[in-house]
Amino acid sequence: MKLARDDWFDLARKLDWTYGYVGERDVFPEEASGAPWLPHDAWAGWNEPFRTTYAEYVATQAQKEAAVHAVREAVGRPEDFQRHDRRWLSALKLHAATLPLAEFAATIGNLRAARFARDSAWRGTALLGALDELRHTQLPLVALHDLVKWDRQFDWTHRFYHSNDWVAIAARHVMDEMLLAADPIELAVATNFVFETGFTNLQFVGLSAMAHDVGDRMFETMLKSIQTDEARHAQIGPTVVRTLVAHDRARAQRLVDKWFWRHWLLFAVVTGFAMDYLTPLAHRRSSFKEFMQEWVLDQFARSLADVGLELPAYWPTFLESLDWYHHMVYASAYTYRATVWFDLAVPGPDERAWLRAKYPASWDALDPVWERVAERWRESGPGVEWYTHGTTPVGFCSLCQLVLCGGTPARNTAQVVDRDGRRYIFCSEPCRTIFEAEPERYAEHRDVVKQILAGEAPANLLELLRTHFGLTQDEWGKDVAGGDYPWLRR
Amino acid sequence: MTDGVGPVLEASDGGRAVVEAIRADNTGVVVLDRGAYLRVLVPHRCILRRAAIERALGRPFAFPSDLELVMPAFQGNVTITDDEVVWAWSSSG
Amino acid sequence: MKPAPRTYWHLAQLGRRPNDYDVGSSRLLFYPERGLSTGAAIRPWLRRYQIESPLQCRDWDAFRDPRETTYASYAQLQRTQEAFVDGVLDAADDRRLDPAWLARLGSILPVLRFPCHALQMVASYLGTLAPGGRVAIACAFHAADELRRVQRLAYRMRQLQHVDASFGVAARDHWETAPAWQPLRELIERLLVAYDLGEALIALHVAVLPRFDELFVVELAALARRNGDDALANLLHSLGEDCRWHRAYGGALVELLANKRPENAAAIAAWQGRWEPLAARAVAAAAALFEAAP
Amino acid sequence: MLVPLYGFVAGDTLGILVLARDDETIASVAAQLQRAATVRVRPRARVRVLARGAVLDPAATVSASGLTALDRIDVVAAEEP
Repeated sequence: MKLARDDWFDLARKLDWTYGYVGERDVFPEEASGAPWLPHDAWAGWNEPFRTTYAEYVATQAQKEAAVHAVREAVGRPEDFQRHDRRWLSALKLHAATLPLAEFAATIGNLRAARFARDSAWRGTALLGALDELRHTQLPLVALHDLVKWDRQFDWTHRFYHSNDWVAIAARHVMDEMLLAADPIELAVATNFVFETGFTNLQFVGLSAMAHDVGDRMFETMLKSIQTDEARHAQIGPTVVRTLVAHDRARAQRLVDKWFWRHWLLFAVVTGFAMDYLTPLAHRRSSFKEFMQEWVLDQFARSLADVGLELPAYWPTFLESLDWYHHMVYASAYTYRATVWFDLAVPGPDERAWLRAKYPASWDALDPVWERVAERWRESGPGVEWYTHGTTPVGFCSLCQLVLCGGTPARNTAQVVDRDGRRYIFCSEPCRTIFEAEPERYAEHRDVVKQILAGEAPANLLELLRTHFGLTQDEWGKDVAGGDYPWLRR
Repeated sequence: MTDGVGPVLEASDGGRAVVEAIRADNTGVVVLDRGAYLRVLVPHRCILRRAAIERALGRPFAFPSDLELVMPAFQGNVTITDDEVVWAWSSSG
Repeated sequence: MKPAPRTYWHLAQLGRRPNDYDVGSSRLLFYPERGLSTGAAIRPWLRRYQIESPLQCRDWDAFRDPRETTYASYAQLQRTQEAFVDGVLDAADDRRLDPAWLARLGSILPVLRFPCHALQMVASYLGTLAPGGRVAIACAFHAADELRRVQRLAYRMRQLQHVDASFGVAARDHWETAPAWQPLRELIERLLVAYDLGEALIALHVAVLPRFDELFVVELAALARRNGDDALANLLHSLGEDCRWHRAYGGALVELLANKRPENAAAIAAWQGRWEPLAARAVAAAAALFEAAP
Repeated sequence: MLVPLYGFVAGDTLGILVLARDDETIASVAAQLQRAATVRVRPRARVRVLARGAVLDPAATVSASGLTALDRIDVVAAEEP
């Protein structure tokens, strides 16, 4: 007799028992299971709304894999990628490097939850999450592998997290804390609640919509398929947050505040660059800010209210930074492009007009930087990369490890702080607040500047990116057009 | 729509059939066409019945697996049984 | 300029064209060699149970899953297995089963969900603690196989409840109090808190699984067959395929580690000496449940 | 002795690191910073240097101005407040 899922599934979901030979705290120690430590009774009502059996899981996932495989067979050869605009390929390289090994760190984090989460149903859901994240590791690694021989920058798809590139240092700083070191409670807040219901939608659904418009079917299919997994296992989030709010509301709020800000900075770089600068203008449907409005402001803010939490105290700062932050970082990165593994582009007059229309509050203050960059290219002529490239090392935030791009060109919000005989610099007030809430987590980390001052990394920029960041000349980022833009010739 | 809930669907035949089924059983349905995806928003509560989507598609449709294949995201808290999917907020916002 | 590479940086030394398993499973972890960028409550845990485990290996990625399981191949393989099991279970006519068999099976099958869930937890633990990505991947699939086992036991349990409403309703109580289960429960609870990487690995793969699976998969299947319960026998046969792979990858891993350092072999022997008698005693006690069976 | 300073040039998009000599004048440090930012910000003829909210004397040396390692200094247009 065939059974409906609702008829039998509870018999497989609820399998905690009362331990007789060891203590509950021995099986679920706080350092591995998370704070606050509560007896199982507090978690016994844990309920995953998006229920999937193992049989359904493997059937659905095999179908998804087959669908992606079919698209890969049709349009996944190197020559199919070569047809794309070089800017779009840069967006692909940025995504490809930052995601796959981070997804594997998520496998590790979810496996910890599959062992130490406090209810059996939660552990089972986390386990399927761990498998999902493995899929998101292997899919891009395999799909992009053959591109390495055509374009060495694609080697960073795997190498990025093994490198000392400054972006990798910043990315590891987030991913280590969020995934490799997190207990199941913090993992559920940071990834399932904040990351997967807000920001990954932005990257995976928003960017897949752009891939659709660009005509990159391979990337579109891969991103969308990955996000269908996230939509399922993200449902761990709200149910954990509700229990956390009921027992330790302040901790719930602090975790949400921390992770929202940390993710915002990361996605401003990864998604912000792709949407507002690396997607060819003709294929842009919405700006990064508009996607943020749809996916993060509307959707996430409502989810927060639903679990009984407040918007973070820094919300006005965040709203303001929507007009500035990723633009500040992009202009900075453009003029330090040899320190990264993908190419960058100067926005031309049409793009700047589009950016002005999309960002009326900030663009007039940002535009002079691009005027200056264009002026330098005109002076040197095409091909002279170093004439529009910085030569001095830059500062990095002691929390987010990203460049000091907070605030506006007129008023950078970086602040130097002395504590316990050491000096730190923060790009923004939220980064400082997060650091000061848990200094024991962050105080030991040495950013690139500290490594340079300690003599562990060279102060000479060219030497730094060669020997420390591990970039070779044929890999490091260049201007996508070598400075040879039609609008520059006049 | 400040209190809107509902799925985000890929713009495929499957996704469009889900939209049709939601339109059949809900009022005030708004569908935003974003090219690669369709965002469905219904005020407060959105229901999707298996029977309705099977009518729209003309073939069996299993929850949640067949839905998962065409749904990269959604807004609201979801509850899934063998026969229906409901998106809703647990509090008024 | 150097000649164009043909593969990712870390696979250049492979000496052959990498397959999907090579590409998708190699050097996926970056933290064991660098340490974590931030402090966290888990740091001392990792130090004690992973970094300072008596079991050491310089290159955990030297491990190779004999089945070369990738996500794609796993989903495809298990989809086929699950479709087979669906066919077997959905076709079962359980009203024909002997009530005496149902009464006996009711004290075994529903209870098994608890230790199998614990095995899922232990495999997950080894996955999160393993210092090599390939080992972590094998453990993740292993844990998922145990989830499969739990769910199929639950499914079968519910099917039999439709014939006999009392089937297994006291399973948790049995697990916590029935004398025949207590040595196994003690073993499983102690296994859950065996946190040292090497100890957990050896206890699970060398001491517990071979004995546990022999009794609750192979022997239970034979017993089911003798009692006309072909559905259960065929289900267990399919679950036995998973167990055979667990033995294969676990064996390959233990062999690799034993051969890497003489100290490893000694540590492995010590853990074997501790866990094998416990496991043997636990499984022998549970086997009494079988002897009374028709 | 070298004194590393975080420098911010008005109109620029990021903070940069300059290695100033302790006997170097503030005017010279400002020039160094403007050169470092020149790909993004056109150098100004007349600037003021601020640290901890105060205007520094361009003729004073780094050490006489009380600057220590990893202080923040800002280079702004002279006519700005």
